[in-house]
Amino acid sequence: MFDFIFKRETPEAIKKGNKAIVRIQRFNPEVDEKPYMEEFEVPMTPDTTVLDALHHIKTEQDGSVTFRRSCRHAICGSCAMNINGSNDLACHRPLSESLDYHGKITIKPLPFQPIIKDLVVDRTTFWAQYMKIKPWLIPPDDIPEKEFRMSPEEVEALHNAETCIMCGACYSSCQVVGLNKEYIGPHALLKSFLRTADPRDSIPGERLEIVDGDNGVYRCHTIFNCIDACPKNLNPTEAIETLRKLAQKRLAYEEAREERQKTLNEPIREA
Amino acid sequence: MYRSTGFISFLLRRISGVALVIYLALHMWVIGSVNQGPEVFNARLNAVQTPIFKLFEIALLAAVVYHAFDGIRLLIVHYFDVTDKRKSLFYAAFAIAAILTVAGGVPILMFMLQG
Amino acid sequence: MRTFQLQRYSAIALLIFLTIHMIVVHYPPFHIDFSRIIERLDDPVWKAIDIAFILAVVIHALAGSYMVLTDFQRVGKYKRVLAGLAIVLGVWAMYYGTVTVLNFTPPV
Amino acid sequence: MPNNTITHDVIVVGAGLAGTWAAMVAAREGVKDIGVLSKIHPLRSHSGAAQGGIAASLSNTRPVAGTGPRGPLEQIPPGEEPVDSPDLHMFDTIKGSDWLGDQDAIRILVDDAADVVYEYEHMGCVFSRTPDGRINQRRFGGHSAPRACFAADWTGHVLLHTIHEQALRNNVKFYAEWYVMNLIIEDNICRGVVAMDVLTGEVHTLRAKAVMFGTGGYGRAFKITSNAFANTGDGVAIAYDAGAPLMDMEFVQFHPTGLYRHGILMSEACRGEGGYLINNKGERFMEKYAPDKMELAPRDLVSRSEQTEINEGRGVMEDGQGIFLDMRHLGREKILSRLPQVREIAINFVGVDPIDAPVPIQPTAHYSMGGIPTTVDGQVIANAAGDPVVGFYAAGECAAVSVHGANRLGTNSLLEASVFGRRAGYAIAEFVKGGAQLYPVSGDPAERQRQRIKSLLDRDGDELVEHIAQDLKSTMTDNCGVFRDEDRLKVAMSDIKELQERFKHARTMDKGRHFNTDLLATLEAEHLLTFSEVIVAGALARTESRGAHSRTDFPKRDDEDWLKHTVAHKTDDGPKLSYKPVSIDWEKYPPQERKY
Ligand SMILES: Cc1cc2nc3c(=O)[nH]c(=O)nc-3n(C[C@H](O)[C@H](O)[C@H](O)COP(=O)(O)OP(=O)(O)OC[C@H]3O[C@@H](n4cnc5c(N)ncnc54)[C@H](O)[C@@H]3O)c2cc1C
Ligand code: HEM
Ligand code: SF4
Ligand code: F3S
Ligand code: FES
Repeated sequence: MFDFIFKRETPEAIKKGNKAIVRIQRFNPEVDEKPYMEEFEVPMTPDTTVLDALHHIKTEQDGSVTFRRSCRHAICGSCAMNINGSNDLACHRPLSESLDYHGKITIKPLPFQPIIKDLVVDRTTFWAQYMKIKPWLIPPDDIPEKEFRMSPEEVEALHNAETCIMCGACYSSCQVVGLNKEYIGPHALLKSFLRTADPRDSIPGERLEIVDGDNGVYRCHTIFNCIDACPKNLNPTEAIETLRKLAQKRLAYEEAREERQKTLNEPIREA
Repeated sequence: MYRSTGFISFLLRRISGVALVIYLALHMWVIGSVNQGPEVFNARLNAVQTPIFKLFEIALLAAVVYHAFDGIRLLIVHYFDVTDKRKSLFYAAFAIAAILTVAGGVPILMFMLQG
Repeated sequence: MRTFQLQRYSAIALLIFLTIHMIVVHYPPFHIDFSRIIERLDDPVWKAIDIAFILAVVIHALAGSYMVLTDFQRVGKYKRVLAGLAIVLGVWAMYYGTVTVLNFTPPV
Repeated sequence: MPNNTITHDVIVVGAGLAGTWAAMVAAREGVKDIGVLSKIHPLRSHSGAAQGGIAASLSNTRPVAGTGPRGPLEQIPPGEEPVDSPDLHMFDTIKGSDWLGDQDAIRILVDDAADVVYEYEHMGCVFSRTPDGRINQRRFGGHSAPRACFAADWTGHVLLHTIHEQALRNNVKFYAEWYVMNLIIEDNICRGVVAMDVLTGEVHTLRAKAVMFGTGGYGRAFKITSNAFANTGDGVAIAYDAGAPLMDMEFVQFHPTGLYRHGILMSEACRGEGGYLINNKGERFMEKYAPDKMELAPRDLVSRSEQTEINEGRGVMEDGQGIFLDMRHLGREKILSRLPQVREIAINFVGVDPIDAPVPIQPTAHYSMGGIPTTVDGQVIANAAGDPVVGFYAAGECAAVSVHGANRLGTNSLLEASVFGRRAGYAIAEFVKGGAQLYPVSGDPAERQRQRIKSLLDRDGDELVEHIAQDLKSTMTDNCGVFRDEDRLKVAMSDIKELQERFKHARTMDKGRHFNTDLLATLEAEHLLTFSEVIVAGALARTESRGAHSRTDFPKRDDEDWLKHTVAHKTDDGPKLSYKPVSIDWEKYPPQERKY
């Protein structure tokens, strides 16, 4: 942040932009007492991603550098980590755009979760909260031969939540989670919104009851970090706000849902 | 750690809120004594009329104003879909609070210096 | 009604009361003139407004403190104790405040 | 009993669509005790990366009359003629497979398609919709009707999350981050697996009445690939090592539109929605190769066309190894609504916004047609004669039923993983409820794997495992890629043999036990070396060109000699090949010339 004041001489290769220095927080609880930072120098081209850099380090320099990854194009949610102080997916982030004035990038594991090794964190509470909100849809008993009819608008309304890849960037950016792991968390509340808002779901009331508690939507203090952190540009805060409002008129919402479900098997009328 | 506007606003809101609760307790302690006779009341009032308390008063003003406008900002976020404007909203609330604090604080300071 | 809503509604009430309070008590500034307070508090309408103000601020302060404390996971276990405490404290504060306002006798 | 033994009624390895469907269905059918092992968290499985869609002949949309094969689509008003049918789907699939697909399996695939898609929908999958609320469908390469049901361009993602959630709802137990190392087959009866809990590094024996593999594809054997890091073909290598055969391994699909140098997939939907392919002269070169279907010809054909353009010097980018995918004419709105993810990928990885500029692409290893041979119920077969391996099931990309034959059509594989995963689930439930028993395991297989790990970690050669893996990928891409010939395949074979030798001394850098991903990479490299040999052996033997297997020295398809599946068994002197006839309905779908 104050780099422009403390600007020092930058190494030639880094000035030319074909080398970068990657600072990684290392921690192996088997041998280390506490986390420490380690620097690696990696080659860089304009299309090198942060994940590429980590891979280069792992395969050429130090195989014990540990991180999760799989798809490498921002869809599997494995590689969320804390890059230069904010959470992001390593795989979709260009290295050259993440460097400071010294050609350095700082990578740490996701905050607020216990570290297993280096950049790998223990996500037990993350998944426990996911389970708590019952992420599965429960369709009505009367299942048609073909599809339930949903309007393109109804589908569109779910897109904010449907593309969540459960990477946990939001969860680990929220200071409330830092204080209290019993808080359901933005990821699970977003998922809960997805199910609650889906016209095909038949237990919206029960869902609202689950999130309508001290550790549900009311624990969110509207910090907005979850929006800033989300690599898929989703908006958990808005979902939480919506859930809060729905929770206050739960009975009416349940009735509306029952009403909507009566026409689930009929074509949406066109304007 | 995330030092976003959201977090800063949250932190300031908390600090100001807790500070206000403490002030409230103090305030009740002072005003409540009004029915216990003038001596008690004046003693307590005098205890909070020292110059150092005038400085606290400015801090109090800052806390109230910030907390109030941050509260308004939150209420806006709750009832309107404005999460896109989250940064601007915070800056706006902060700026208004800062202006009002200065507007109210300068007279207090002058009052204090004068007497 | 939940703490959350209590806090929002009391906040809205506070916005109104605090504005009034600022104007009538602190404006014009530098004149904490007790005669003014005395005059005002002789009026039962003002007494009612002030009691409502106290109610709002007490609710808001206690709900807020409760929220700040229960945000800590460890404190979460004592939620019920805290809630009980808050109610007792609230009732006492209301009693104290109401008595103060109703019995207000101008200091001589 | 040895220590660290876990038992379940059913063990499923792999939590992609195939594995999760099987587990979910078996649980729903009343099998209580199911354990699903996955080397990565289930939701990270590669199925989630699929973009374009899942095929089913629902006939929900049709081309607007008079706009030609690339024009806009509209919903079919109720009561009007359907444009699609399972029969048409079947024909397209057979033709796409270059007649190597087993037609009995394809029949089931196309007949179950609608049902599976509707079931996804009923379970909560958020499909894109037509204005009257039906599932929207788009065109896809090789399909002669708009048949791909989609959810924008994250279809696989929503399918995977939906089915995973339903499995959770049915109380399936997931073991996330458990790496299966070994399959226990004795006397042709499958008895369990050996797996490492990645977190602790502990090795456990897991016994079960039935084991099902849904371990996904093996695209990671190639340098440029659209596949996730996890797609190292562990399942096929493990099954092969345990004595099960592998079928049609030489058929590896190269997708025409992998992002230049990264290999990351630009969905076929880009072309389905109307994108063009352009060479350095600005020509839409597909005119020359598939005048009818143009860019929407099947993948093998388009990839070969691209590779020909590149080889003849008409490629783009500095090294001439790229081709342009031009979507500018689709317009901003369409790109944003139909291909948002694709656009983001192009921007993030090559810095090109498809709205403003053409995207550089190149063929990328994409899909593994070959795998563990199974019956249409997912039952693994032990030999070309079709005898079963008792208690061993497989489905999805690691299996070869075979519906894709020599070349898979886009959107058919999500369908395959779902249809046959589901069928395997029913078959397993029946098998277990029909009184299957838990067979004993002789010796301590976990201990053998512990020794294997120990010896891998103890090695202190000066070569790194990763370098061997890289060399393997290079030789596979260069010598066993889009175009193949005898000389190059022989080079590949001798390279692999040499690499297998070198691997024996290669060094793993991380010597720790807990969460050792370096060790995993070593085990995966060993698996790559195992099955790559089978790919090359099959490709060398098959002296014809069929589907994705294109020999420049034998450019013609040869039905006389090669209308048969390659079946490979492991022996001490490398893979032993035998052949299995293709199931063909000679009346209805006899082999024809494949022209687009
Ligand atoms: C980029 C891309 C886009 C695609 N798009 C489409 C499309 O639009 N339409 C379409 O029909 N198809 C598409 N496909 C193909 C399709 O996605 C796959 O064929 C299908 O998802 C395979 O599913 P699966 O269940 O067999 O395997 P996967 O989803 O790959 O799952 C494999 C599972 O096995 C586990 N596993 C592997 N090895 C081990 C081990 N040793 N121990 C424990 N667990 C193990 C993994 O953890 C994982 O859970 C696409 C493929 C790619 C690469
Ligand atoms: C103008 C008047 C006020 C408004 C609009 C207002 C608004 C709010 C709002 C909306 C919150 C909720 C914050 C959250 O849930 O994260 C809050 C919290 C709080 N308020 Fe106020 N408030 C006002 C005055 C006061 C006063 C006078 C006090 C002190 C007695 C006070 C003490 C608190 C406390 C302790 C909290 C909890 C802090 C937190 O949760 O972060 N507020 N306020
Ligand atoms: S909401 Fe965004 S940040 Fe949070 S888990 Fe989902 S994709 Fe990740
Ligand atoms: S960061 Fe946390 S507090 Fe709420 S708005 Fe997001 S969940
Ligand atoms: S590797 Fe899959 S999201 Fe980054």
